[in-house]
Amino acid sequence: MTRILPKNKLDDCIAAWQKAGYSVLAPVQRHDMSSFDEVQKASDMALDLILTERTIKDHFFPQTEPLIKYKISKHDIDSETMTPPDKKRIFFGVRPCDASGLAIDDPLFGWDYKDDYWFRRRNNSVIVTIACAEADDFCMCTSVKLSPDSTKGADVMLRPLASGNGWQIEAVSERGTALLDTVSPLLQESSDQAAPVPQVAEKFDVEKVMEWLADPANFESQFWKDISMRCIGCGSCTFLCPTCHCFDIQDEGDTYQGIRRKNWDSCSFALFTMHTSGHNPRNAQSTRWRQRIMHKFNYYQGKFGVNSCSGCGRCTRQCPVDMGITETLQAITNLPR
Amino acid sequence: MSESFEPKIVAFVCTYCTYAGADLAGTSRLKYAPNVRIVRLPCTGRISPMFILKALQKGADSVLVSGCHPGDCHFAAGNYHARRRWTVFRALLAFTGIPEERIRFSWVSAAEGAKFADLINEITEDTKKLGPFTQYQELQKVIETQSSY
Amino acid sequence: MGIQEQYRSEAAALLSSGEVKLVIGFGPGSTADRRRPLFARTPEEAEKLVLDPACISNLTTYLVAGGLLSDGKKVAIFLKPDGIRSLNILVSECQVKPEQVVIFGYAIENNEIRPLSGRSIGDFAEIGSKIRTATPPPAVQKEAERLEAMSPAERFEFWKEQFSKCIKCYACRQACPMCYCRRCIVDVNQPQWVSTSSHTLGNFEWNLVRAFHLAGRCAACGACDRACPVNIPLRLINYRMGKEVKEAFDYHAGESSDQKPVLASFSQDDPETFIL
Amino acid sequence: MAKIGVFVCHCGENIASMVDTATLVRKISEHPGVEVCTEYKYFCSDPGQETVKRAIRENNLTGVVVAACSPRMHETTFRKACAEAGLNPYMLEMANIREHCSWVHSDKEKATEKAIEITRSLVEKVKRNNDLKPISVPVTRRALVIGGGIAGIQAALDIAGAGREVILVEREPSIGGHMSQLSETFPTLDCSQCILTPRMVEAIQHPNIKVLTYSEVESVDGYIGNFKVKIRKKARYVDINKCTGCGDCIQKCPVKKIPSEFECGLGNRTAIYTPFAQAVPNVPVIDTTRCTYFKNGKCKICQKTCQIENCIDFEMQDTFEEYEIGAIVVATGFQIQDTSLYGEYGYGKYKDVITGLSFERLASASGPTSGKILRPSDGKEPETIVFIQCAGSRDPSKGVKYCSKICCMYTAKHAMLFAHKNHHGRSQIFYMDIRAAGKGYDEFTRRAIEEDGAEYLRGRVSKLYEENGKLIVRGVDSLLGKPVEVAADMVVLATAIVPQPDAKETAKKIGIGYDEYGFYNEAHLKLRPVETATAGIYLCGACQSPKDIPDSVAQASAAAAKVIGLFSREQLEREPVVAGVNDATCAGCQGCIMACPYNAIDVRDINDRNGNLIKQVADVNPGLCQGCGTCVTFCRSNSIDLAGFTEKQIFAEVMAL
Repeated sequence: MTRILPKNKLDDCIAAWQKAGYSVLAPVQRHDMSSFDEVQKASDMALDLILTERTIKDHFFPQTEPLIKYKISKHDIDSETMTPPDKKRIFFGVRPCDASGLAIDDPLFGWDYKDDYWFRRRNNSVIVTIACAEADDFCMCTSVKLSPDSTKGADVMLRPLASGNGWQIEAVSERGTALLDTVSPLLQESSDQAAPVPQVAEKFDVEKVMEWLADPANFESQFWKDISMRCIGCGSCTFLCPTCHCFDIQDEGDTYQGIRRKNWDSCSFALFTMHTSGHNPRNAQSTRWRQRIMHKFNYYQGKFGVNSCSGCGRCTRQCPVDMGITETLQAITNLPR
Repeated sequence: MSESFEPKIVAFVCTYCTYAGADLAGTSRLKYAPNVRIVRLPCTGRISPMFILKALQKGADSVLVSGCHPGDCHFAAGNYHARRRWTVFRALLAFTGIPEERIRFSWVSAAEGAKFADLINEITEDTKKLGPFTQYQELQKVIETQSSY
Repeated sequence: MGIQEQYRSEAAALLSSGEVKLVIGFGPGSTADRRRPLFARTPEEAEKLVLDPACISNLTTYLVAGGLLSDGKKVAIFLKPDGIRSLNILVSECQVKPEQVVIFGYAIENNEIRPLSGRSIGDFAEIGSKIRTATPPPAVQKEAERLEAMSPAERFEFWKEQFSKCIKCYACRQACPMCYCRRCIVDVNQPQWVSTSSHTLGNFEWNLVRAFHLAGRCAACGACDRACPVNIPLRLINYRMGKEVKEAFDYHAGESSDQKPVLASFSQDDPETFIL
Repeated sequence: MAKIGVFVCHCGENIASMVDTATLVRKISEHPGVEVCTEYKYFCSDPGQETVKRAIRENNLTGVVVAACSPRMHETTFRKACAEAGLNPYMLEMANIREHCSWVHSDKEKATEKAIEITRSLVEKVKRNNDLKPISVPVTRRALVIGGGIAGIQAALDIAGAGREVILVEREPSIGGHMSQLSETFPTLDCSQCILTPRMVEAIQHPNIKVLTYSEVESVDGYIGNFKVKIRKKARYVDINKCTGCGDCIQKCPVKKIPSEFECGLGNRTAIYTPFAQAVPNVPVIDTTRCTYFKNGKCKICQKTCQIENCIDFEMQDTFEEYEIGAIVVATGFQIQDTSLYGEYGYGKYKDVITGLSFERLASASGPTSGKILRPSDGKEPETIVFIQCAGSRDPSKGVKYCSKICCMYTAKHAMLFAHKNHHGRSQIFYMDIRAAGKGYDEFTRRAIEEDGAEYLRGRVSKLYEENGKLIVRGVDSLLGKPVEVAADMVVLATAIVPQPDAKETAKKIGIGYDEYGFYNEAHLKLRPVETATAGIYLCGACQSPKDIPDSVAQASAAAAKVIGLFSREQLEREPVVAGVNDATCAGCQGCIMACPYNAIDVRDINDRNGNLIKQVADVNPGLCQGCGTCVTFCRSNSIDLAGFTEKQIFAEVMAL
């Protein structure tokens, strides 16, 4: 016997959480785009999506975030730090890859300087993951040693029932346990079986990839030029990636006042490494694509012991020229050794 | 609309015709609404659509773009180029919901001080009727506040 | 011999004779229904070229990629009519020398590939003249009309929602063959006309500037629209700009390669009903 | 760090009465970067300017804003003051708080608020101004005079007399213009030909004047001191260098019944013709629309008659000549209005209703009647002539709004001439007012009335019809308040003076402005009456507005003085408000090149060290650039900018509003 959350209790569940002071965010399809956004009822949710187009990263590390408000006067600049609100949030229906992405990024935002913006939101959030019932051609979680039912990054794990009537529900962290306590009357004990987890084939051998990347001889390999020739240098893969975390600090304002903001930035952009002098150490798209792969599967691993990829496959799924991590890592796997 | 609403109007004008026309309004002591702020450019050809967007961001409720009558451009053809740009930019603004009534274009010659004064009064009155351009100004306010999560 | 095979062998011949240094075409994509750009530098690589109705991208984008044509050597490229139209614009804007481009023209009609005869841009005058009479996709036209029937406030709300999705990844810009600037205006920070932040205001500005810069220069290939990862209906705004230059100035972008840019030219009789 | 000085002028009471200058000074003093802010009664006065200069020196100011009148008024004054204090003169901005603020508002609080905003935004602009240096351009000391009428001839002679080269272009086969058609001229009654012909000859013989007749200006490029003018020399079919002017060809030409334009249709000319006997040059042209050879491919009698080999050349083509020109005088003259639009006057319907210009031909000794006033219909001498003044002028409903200025005088002259030639003749003149301002003019009209019996009837003509060989003119004598009816033998209409029919096209070609009618705009009606808004282009004669001969000649000499003044310098200093290209970011789309109204932008190759082409970029010629900034707005990548109005400056200005 396991505890289940029946589908017909989901509305009550949301209501209970809202009563407990939470905002509930779930996959929604709005304005021709799927993303996580606040919901009021179960019918607002788009839980059947394999994956939302946007990741939940947006709600922890937004695309643009005000940091400091400043006012300029003749002899002074007054500034005021802007902090994210203390708002309790539940992310319901997060896919394991997206949840993993948060866990992958935690060490980055906390290793030297604890990024208050990230952690305040992390600490105020409960991640309710739903194991995948379906995968598509682009899914590659298994290739990065995760799985369609991974609990990494999750506080509560849901597994869809084969009957389709609800989910097996299990707290996988203290925060998760606390959350379930708020709705325990709505949960039932049942022997219903969970739906089978989809088979996601391994598309590349990540060990072999890491080994190849680690060899300094390959840094200047022609391989990078050939594989990235198609890349048009947009930031779509990085901005839709659940783990990409580069940002830029910009001051925006007029003569009298302004706001210092933290904005997403992308290693795909030529300007990312452009020096004031005009010199650009990554002066070709191939070096930028190499940086992205190296960062994810070499540098990050070296610093934090984990690869900066959770296998969601969005990079390929949304790429205007059908590139992506999978193709590159497949190619590296298949390189003659 | 509240009685006290005083619209902010930004005018981008060429120095040879409309700026001079505004000067003439001054020397003729014609009275007009104090709501307009004039930005002087050498020619309408120099007036970039970006100016209009920035004026809106800075809270302009209406924008006026004005220069020499066709054929009278001090720079021979600057106003003809400008006219094309305006046609296109205006269509773009209209299509994205920025009301045409808020972005006005005119030819005011150096001799048309009265036309300038009348025009400013007319735009001020019209803008008072339209009310503040809150829809756009709201976007600026959003920037200044922290996200709700 | 099918058209795919014919073009493959012609491409291989051009490469082996050294007439072209590169063939830009299509190869198999990551899934059965995807085709991806393929760059063939050898006759062997040319054998991997694919041409079928899934080859919908506008490859001219790659012609203006940094320095490709600066050595004066020739490049062959697979182009649909919209690509030919883009090429016309690029030639008229001095970005591509027509003699450097060998065209493998094709059209997709009723889910089939039809070859277009001719190999250099001058051979495709007919494609240019067809633009005058071409009708826009009915879905686009209908949606644009729906928007135009709205009140300005409603339209503003529509675009506000659409633009609020924008993440400033600039996929629209990077995918567009006309966005060949070495430095885009959004990357100018002194002064910062377009806020780099992707808040709705910054997104509004970016999208307006992008559309304005493409007015009279858009070949309606749809690359930006397809590239947008957050599904902003850029096609609508491009269509509206195209319609404006057509109706106001009888201008049809990409009609020929010696066209004058619409915003760098004028007629004394241009309409001005809106000017007070 | 910017150290800006702001100087708030009271302009006596002009500003201070409507703008609270104390508040303005206080607010601006608080603005970042403002080092000094003071107010004074008149900053344009000597002590005022001294204050500015002292402040610049004592505070090492990096920029100055004078909040006062329009920059059009005193920008030059304060730029000079800045320069004298060691500050680059372009580090100055004028905040116009007078014309644009105190004079046009009546709410002091709002006007003050506006003045603060205007000043602030210019402080932000001036912070971003750059040191600019005036641009020197060479002056080509050769003038082009367009139009070979009396005005053009006079201007050409004056310029040539000062030792400068002149190209005089006339589109008709001969110079002389309308003046050559006139009989005697008011108020002295000298014969027009007698005073004009020597001038025509002087012009063509002058070593400094190159007369190009039967030629038209094709295009004008460039700018003051450096115009490039292309001239189309229309094919005459007669070699101007070979022709001796014997006139045999004209004698023999079989096509003889072509109404002569010069004679207003009252006489005929041949297909190969000179417009009039004293034509300068005395070289005929072939009218290809009438010539039998050109129509039917056969004839060539003129060629056979001509004793000079290859002088008449039927294969001749239009040719083009290009000249480097430093200044242009436009003297394209006028036309008379087509009077057929007045149906009630019967012009075109009745042969004996003629225009004033036709009357000139009748009265001219060299005219079709050898100076006898005869009716065109039957060649009889008229007894009674009715003159109708303002036949088109001062009539907003059908004609033109303005006064044609010369008609009062020439009508009086016509009446006088008629009286002199026909002692029993009666002249009856319908008029609105007699406008006879000018030296000897009023005396002249009095003489017409008192000595030569001209009868003036104040009123307008409502109807004109023919009855028993007489023209019955009905009108109202508004002084008597009674209808009048006159049986006339001839009616002369004082038709309106209008611009040349192609005046607007010509203006566009040359690059000057024109009014609603097509008369050319002077830069300032009172203070710069012979200059146009385009530097280096001047006006004289009736192309600017209707004028008589004395005024045309005076204006021609004035225009010539301007040209001579310009030509007194080898170099011209120009405002450094010019565009410049950022090579690094220019994408080479060449849109700016196409957009530039002055062809001031060219392509420049950027090569690597080995001479291989990397890319092509736009390149502005600062000598040609006039600083309109059209290119800046066109440039999508912001790779071209305009000194004095840079993107940074305007951005700051707008963002400070």
